[in-house]
Amino acid sequence: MFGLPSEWSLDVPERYFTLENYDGGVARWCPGCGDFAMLSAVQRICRDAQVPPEKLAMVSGIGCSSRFPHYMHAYGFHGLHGRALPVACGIKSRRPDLDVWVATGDGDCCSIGAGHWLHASRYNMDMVVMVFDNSVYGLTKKQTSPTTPLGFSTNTHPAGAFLPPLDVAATTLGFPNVSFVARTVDWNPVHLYQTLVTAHAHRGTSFVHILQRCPTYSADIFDEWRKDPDRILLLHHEEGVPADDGVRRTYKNQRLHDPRDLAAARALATPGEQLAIGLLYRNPEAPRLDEISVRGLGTARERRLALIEREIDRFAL
Amino acid sequence: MFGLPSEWSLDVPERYFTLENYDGGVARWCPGCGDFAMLSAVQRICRDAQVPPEKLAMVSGIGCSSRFPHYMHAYGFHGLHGRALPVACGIKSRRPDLDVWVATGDGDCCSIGAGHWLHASRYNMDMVVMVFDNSVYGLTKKQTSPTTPLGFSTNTHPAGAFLPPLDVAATTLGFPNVSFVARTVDWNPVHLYQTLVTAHAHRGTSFVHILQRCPTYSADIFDEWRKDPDRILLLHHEEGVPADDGVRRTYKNQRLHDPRDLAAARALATPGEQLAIGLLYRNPEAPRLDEISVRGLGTARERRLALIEREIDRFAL
Amino acid sequence: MTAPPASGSVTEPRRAARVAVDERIVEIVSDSGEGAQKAGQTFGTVCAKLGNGVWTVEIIPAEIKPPARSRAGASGIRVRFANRPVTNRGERAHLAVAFNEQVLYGRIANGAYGPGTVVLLESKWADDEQEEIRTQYRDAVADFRAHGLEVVELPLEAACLEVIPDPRVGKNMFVVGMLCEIFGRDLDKALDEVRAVLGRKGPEVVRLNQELVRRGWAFAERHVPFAWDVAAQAALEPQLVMNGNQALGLGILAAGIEVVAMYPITPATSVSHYLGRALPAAGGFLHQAEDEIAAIGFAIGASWAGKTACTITSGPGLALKTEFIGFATMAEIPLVIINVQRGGPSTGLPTKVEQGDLLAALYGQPGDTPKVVIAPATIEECFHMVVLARRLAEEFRTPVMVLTDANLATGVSAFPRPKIDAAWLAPEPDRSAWPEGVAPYDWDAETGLSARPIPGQRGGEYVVTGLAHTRKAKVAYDPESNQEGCDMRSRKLAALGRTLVPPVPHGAASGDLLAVGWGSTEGAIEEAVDQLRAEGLAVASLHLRFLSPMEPGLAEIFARFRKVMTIEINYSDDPQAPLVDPRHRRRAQLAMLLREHTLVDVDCWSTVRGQPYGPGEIAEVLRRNLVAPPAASKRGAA
Amino acid sequence: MTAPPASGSVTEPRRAARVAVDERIVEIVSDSGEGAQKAGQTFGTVCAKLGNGVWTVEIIPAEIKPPARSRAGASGIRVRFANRPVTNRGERAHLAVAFNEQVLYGRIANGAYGPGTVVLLESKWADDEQEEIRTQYRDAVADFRAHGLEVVELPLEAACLEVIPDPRVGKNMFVVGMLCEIFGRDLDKALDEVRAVLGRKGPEVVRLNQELVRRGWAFAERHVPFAWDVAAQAALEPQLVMNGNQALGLGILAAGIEVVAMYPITPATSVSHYLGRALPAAGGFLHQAEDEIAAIGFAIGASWAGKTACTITSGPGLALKTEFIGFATMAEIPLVIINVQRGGPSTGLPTKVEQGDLLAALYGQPGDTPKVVIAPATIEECFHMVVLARRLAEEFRTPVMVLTDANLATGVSAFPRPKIDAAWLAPEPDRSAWPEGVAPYDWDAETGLSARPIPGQRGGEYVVTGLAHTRKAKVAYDPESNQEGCDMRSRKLAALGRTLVPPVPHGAASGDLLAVGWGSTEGAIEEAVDQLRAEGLAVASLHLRFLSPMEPGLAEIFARFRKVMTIEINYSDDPQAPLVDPRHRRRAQLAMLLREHTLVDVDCWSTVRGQPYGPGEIAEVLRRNLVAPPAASKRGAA
Ligand SMILES: Cc1ncc(C[n+]2csc(CCOP(=O)(O)OP(=O)(O)O)c2C)c(N)n1
Ligand SMILES: Cc1ncc(C[n+]2csc(CCOP(=O)(O)OP(=O)(O)O)c2C)c(N)n1
Ligand code: SF4
Ligand code: SF4
Ligand SMILES: [Mg+2]
Ligand SMILES: [Mg+2]
Repeated sequence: MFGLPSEWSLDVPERYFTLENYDGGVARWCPGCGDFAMLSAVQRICRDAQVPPEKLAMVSGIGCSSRFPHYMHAYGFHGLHGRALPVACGIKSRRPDLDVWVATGDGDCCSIGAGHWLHASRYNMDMVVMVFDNSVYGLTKKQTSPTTPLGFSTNTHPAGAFLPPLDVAATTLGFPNVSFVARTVDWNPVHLYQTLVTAHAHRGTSFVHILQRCPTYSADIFDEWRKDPDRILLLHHEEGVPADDGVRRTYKNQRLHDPRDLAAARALATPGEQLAIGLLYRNPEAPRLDEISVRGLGTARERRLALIEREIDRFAL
Repeated sequence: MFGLPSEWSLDVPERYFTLENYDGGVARWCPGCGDFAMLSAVQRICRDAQVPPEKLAMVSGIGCSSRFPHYMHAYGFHGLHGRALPVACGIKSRRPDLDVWVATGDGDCCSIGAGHWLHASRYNMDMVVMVFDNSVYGLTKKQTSPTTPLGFSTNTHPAGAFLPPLDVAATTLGFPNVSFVARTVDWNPVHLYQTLVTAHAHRGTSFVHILQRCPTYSADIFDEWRKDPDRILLLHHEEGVPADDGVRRTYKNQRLHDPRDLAAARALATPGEQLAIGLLYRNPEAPRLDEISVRGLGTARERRLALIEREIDRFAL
Repeated sequence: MTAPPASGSVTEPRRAARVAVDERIVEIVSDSGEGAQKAGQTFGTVCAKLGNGVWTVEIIPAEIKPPARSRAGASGIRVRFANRPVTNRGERAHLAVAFNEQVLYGRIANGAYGPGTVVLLESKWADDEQEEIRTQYRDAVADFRAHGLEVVELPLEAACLEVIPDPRVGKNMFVVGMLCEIFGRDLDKALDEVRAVLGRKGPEVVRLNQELVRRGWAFAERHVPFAWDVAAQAALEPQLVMNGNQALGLGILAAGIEVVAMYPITPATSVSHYLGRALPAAGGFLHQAEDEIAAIGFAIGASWAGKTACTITSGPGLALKTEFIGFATMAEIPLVIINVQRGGPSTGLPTKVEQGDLLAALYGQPGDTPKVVIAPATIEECFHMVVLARRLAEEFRTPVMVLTDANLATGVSAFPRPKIDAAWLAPEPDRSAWPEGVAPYDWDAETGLSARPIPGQRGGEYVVTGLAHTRKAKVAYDPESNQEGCDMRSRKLAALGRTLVPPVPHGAASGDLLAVGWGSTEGAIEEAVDQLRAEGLAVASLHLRFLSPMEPGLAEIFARFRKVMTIEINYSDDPQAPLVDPRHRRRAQLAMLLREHTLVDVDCWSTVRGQPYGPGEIAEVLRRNLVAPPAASKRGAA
Repeated sequence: MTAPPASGSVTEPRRAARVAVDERIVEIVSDSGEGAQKAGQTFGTVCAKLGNGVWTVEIIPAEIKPPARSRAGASGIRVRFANRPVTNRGERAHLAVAFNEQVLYGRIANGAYGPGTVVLLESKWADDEQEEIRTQYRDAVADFRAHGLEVVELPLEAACLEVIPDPRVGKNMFVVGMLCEIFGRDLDKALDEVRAVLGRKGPEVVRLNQELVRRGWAFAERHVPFAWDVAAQAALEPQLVMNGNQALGLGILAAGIEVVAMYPITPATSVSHYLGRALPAAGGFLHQAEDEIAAIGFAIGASWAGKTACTITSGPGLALKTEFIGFATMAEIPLVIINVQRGGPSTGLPTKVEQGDLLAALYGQPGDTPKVVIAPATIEECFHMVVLARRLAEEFRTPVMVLTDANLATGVSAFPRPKIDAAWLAPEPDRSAWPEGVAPYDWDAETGLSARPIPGQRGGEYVVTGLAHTRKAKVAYDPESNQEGCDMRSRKLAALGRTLVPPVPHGAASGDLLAVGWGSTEGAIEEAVDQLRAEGLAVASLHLRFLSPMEPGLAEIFARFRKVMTIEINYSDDPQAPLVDPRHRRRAQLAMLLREHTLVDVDCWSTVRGQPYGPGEIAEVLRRNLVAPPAASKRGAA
């Protein structure tokens, strides 16, 4: 068609998706909210991978970050606080054709959702889990979250958070059957994009810990990392998150880290003097529950009827 | 009195507790159940420490193991499945005088209770948490638990468990603010006793992973360790679980392990060729929420009334 | 009558002639692990195959391995069989076979036996080496006799010893042989059954057990001084025999449900034990989730993605699912929720029966959550109502709750083999493009119904949410959108309600007393009504299967009776209790619904003893509640 | 009248004389972050201090930072004040001050304004540099006028510019000055209030804001063509002013509750914001748990250990607590559960009002869970009912649920300062030895009451369990133990119920129509009844505070009225809706309870628009529902 050689036309996909095809309308986060960055990164990834919008399942819990699905043109599931992961697993269980993404907050995932967080890691079904960590409860207007820094004042702990924060990436690395953990920051869109691309390419549950700015309730909380890029440690490896020149120029502090090395990943994960970003860990061999859950899918109707009849006959008098 | 020198009589406590004082009646576990071992170990520890029965709070969830409180003469809280830890924290929050013990199963703690498990580690309130790991759901008659070995056949997974098991000790070591993790086995009563004594002495949440035999539903599951004591690695250290000669003779395979070394603890925790027992990790400096929650306790009535009046006055027109 | 046993010579007739009776209730009780349940099931199956109506109920101890010879440790089975269909456990047993005397105490306390019950009791304890046990045994036997039980002491284990070295695990089949002889059942049928049940354990096991059956037969012939005959008529249609939980599991298969997500909880777990094997075998997936919340979340995810799923639970698990049930109602996600009710509140009585979750099913969620709630009354209906539930869930885009109970769960009975209809299977999710311009909640103003886009359908992209939303699934906080959504969801129940037909009373069309029930009590209530009608009383019963929406025509039916009362297994204040009067009485759950619904002064009788009701007990209650005819009552009025 | 403003010279009288009125409703609306709420609170406090009855309600946008000038973004406050006590938001506003025209659209859609409402509108948009904005502004003003609003365009920001460089954050105090002038309030009082509110921000901030107030006063004198007077009479007793959530928090302090465990959820969270500071200050501990289940578990643990605790939540959180509420009821653990109801079902309308959790509170748990449920009707009662709840919880050894709603939570009003009674404080846990021979559940057969051993009490050792148990707290699966436990727990409600006195209707003692309500609607319903009574109609209202046990004497009261109906903010089928008829109508929640309870044909009117009711709207409903007197109705009957 259009005078192209016939072999070429085979390469032309039936539909071509532009960014607009993933646009779900005006996103209603506060001005300057880090969540916008993730939205455009994911839209770009979908466009680049040419995922048809109807094949996307964007799942979330409740929180500012969990508004994410509303701003994508895609199938979306804006569920209950803390419960995004069980829903996402249920979706994936019998719909391997769907591209499942989860948007969850530090409260949603690590506080009320903590049990599911650990178990989703065990199940290791194929999906990308973006943990938007603004270190505070945003939607409910500034309460302490498990990632709130010690001493940071919130409405429930005006005298400062009582306990040291948990680190999302470090904690995930301790979970059973963990197969992919990366960390990135909302304020470096290139690294964010590349990290999510890497996560998306992984088959299994890819946890991405994203430091997300919340100018409204936790402004300046990441200033130590933002204002001093030298305190960021850029992980690189041929199997890791590819870092382009710009990113390498910004983050001069770099370390070669083999993402198969779990012990090293754990040592690197906990932020201290430095904050490591990039791929911390990846194990492509970790067993996946979705490989088991799909068994029997597409069994023909007649065959199913026959199987059911056989089951019933077991109870015949 | 009784002709003793007067200094001596000061040393005679007003009440002396024998094992019988902690006896809550006939324990109704199956013959050969490992739970009996923990019961007598705890009773001995209470006797040795002369804890008045009315100062004991034995908390549990639901499961065979969670029947524990019923068999102790003590205050007991046999609560809801998976929810022992929040209850125990609530008890401890304003009753520092109570000696809180938690008995929980691998399902109770690691499946339905997983979120609380992680957060109890964060809170690090002073209590002993005994995780009775028989690698199966006992009370409900043999379903898969998160610690069930891969391929082990249960009533819900007759063709064998789908996923590799999580290890209780290893997973706990990945939790935020973890302050004490040890492992022991029900079939070595001396090591069991000494491990629990060490846990009891620690101020903070002491997680003790106990391999517990369930002859009814997971018989032989620990045979590899039981039949071949050389596959057990006995951890020792001056700050660790003290091991007496008998234990040292049984478990010839020994390793000096500094319980302050978290990375080494993690490397040792996951069972492979060997199963490490003893104190894996201890951090006496981890912050404790119960040190904060008790603030204001015992404020005199008049002072409290005055404080309340002051608060009310803030709203005066 | 059948051929004499292969072994064992014909002896002197040692008893009166075989007595023909309409029905018999037999129990086998023992310490747990002695195979009493297997024996009862085998004998029950033999009876069912011959064409008796049969109902079996397991007797389950509270502990997993209670100590031997303990009162609370009674483990066993009750088999009620008759010359007509049997729908409930009946009353006192006619015959009990017991492997020790202590377990009988538990059953006597439960009211299972009384004067006239014959007990065939293992006698070896009389000579036990421990004096304590010998004394216990003698005392108990004297005790039982004093209470009117007819105790026949028999050396059962000793008789088995001739065949097997450890009779503890073999005497159960010996008892099957005895029972077959006592009731004149075909010995070959029993031997066939042994082969069917034990076949996979190898020929030697089968041979030994068949030999035990034969020995039991011979033993009974010689030592049991009575014999009964319960006439049977072979069924014309093929029959299935199973318990209610297996029927639910089969219903799930027949409904074409591919995903079941659950967390173990008594007495619902055995559905998943069945499905653990059968669901994958039929091409589906059973997910044992980390907890009940995750289980329903997983099921909702699968449902939303086009594979209408099922979650199964009981009381405490239902409580945990509360939030997600509200979500599924709000977001209009089809879902089948099976709740096998147990004794409550809280952890309560895990293995016992109660019908205490009706109001929680209807009203447990904060806010308005109109959903469909149905309750099977029989084991057969356990099967069919799952099929129905899936279809209602999809048609009405809503969760459907199926309420069964521990009584149905463990009761075993036969019913006609359903002819599986391909139309019962859930259709494959629609993969065609979504029609342009149609909103994701394209509510029909009359019925509230709408079709739903399924992920993968091009052009149907929308975001499902539990927040208030418009037809376009957009979050909306304006006043009208929420009102419209609530209206539309409620309207669906009205639409479904309009399709229902009024239930038909059993018994008198009008009269003095109408007993209303729901769920597993139907058989017992109707049998009670039949008894009273045989006495000439003008009573009837009405059994409800739809609780939400409520079945139509109730007020009209109630109006035909002088008094209406519910019979339920849940809590109500005893009207005689201190401080209780009609104005301050907490009533049984269905009674509350019916009062609100009809404004008729519906009374109730209910208990929370964890026991299924027998017909005699119900008949007694109804008799007590018969209102005196108007003439008499006028005199009584002030 | 007061002294003229310090700055600003006296100008020509520019308006008609000050008009005396009984009440006024004023709104200040703006984009969020412009300080409208602070302005309204300041003005409201000035009025309250003078002795007006005042009720203020926040206007909250759905998003945290909605875009500027958006219709859904209206943020602000309503202040209703009168020459008598005010108990509700009232009807249409008389006066609105708006910082842009777009936010007005949202309020108009909500029915907040109508013909006659005067709008003082920031006029700077007329000259905005963006043409689009200029057009929007002009169109809107024309639109408003066409709909009967009286729009007065005023250069508010421009006037502020004389004092501060960025009027966005200062004009709110300018408006306070304007309002004080319009209503002839004492300027000094306003200046004092500014100092009280802003004092901790330093003298410069105070000075600037006071200057803004003065300028606003002068500006209004010059530019606002009307003035009103709402008479005030200073209260004799000292008064407190606060919102309902603060009142709950203070109640917690005054009840001596030491432990509050919660998880943030709108609209309950602000209670914990208050307690985050105040509870530690009073010597207690606020635990923000990892989720709602852990929160109630923590509270139950503390309660069991002798420190009766409180957990606070709203709809979805209540759902998650279902299992533990059942446990606390079963195990008889005192506990105060505060549920600040929001719009439901599911996530629903988080910031909006609904009374949709009544049935879930009563019946949400599987099995029978008799508990106490009470509902404050006013902000003052929010305080006192927490104190009551703690005492009931301990006396009756049970969870007590306090149901408030988003309307009480954010409404602000004044009430007499309670005199704190030392007896309100929870006593220290008993440390004496437990009396020998007394069972841990030593149920009194008449009342079900029993004292509880507290850990630390020597000799009281027992194991609390959610399983069925005996008086000795021993797990028991026998039939009678469970029945006894259920009886005893239910008996407690009967015992409490017997101590209650019948509620007293407001208005006519008998007549044509009785409106029954509960919770936050009391003020609006009574005001509606007063209106109708002033018109000579025989109507009354009845407001319930105890929902479980139900208040006594209702049937007798209902019998005195020709028609009884509830007014509730929750869902009921519109009787006119398709497919709905009286037999198939899903009714409002209290109406269901009352019908069951009294068998009176209680009707209902309810909506789920997320809005509190105004008295006019209720009066309209009642008028429509007035039953024609018998003579007339006879003619109408078929
Ligand atoms: C069951 C339940 N509990 C509580 C809430 C209230 N709630 C909504 S979002 C949220 C926390 C949000 O914090 P986070 O997950 O970190 O997301 P963020 O808003 O910061 O992106 C809470 C507590 C709820 N909606 N449901
Ligand atoms: C909410 C709830 N869900 C499920 C159950 C049923 N249940 C009781 S114990 C148990 C699991 C027991 O396993 P585990 O914790 O390992 O203890 P064990 O019996 O092996 O000692 C389950 C699923 C319950 N009681 N409550
Ligand atoms: S509150 Fe914070 S996280 Fe939420 S939208 Fe605003 S900036 Fe983003
Ligand atoms: S089932 Fe297993 S864990 Fe439970 S009591 Fe028996 S042996 Fe112990
Ligand atoms: Mg957050
Ligand atoms: Mg276990």
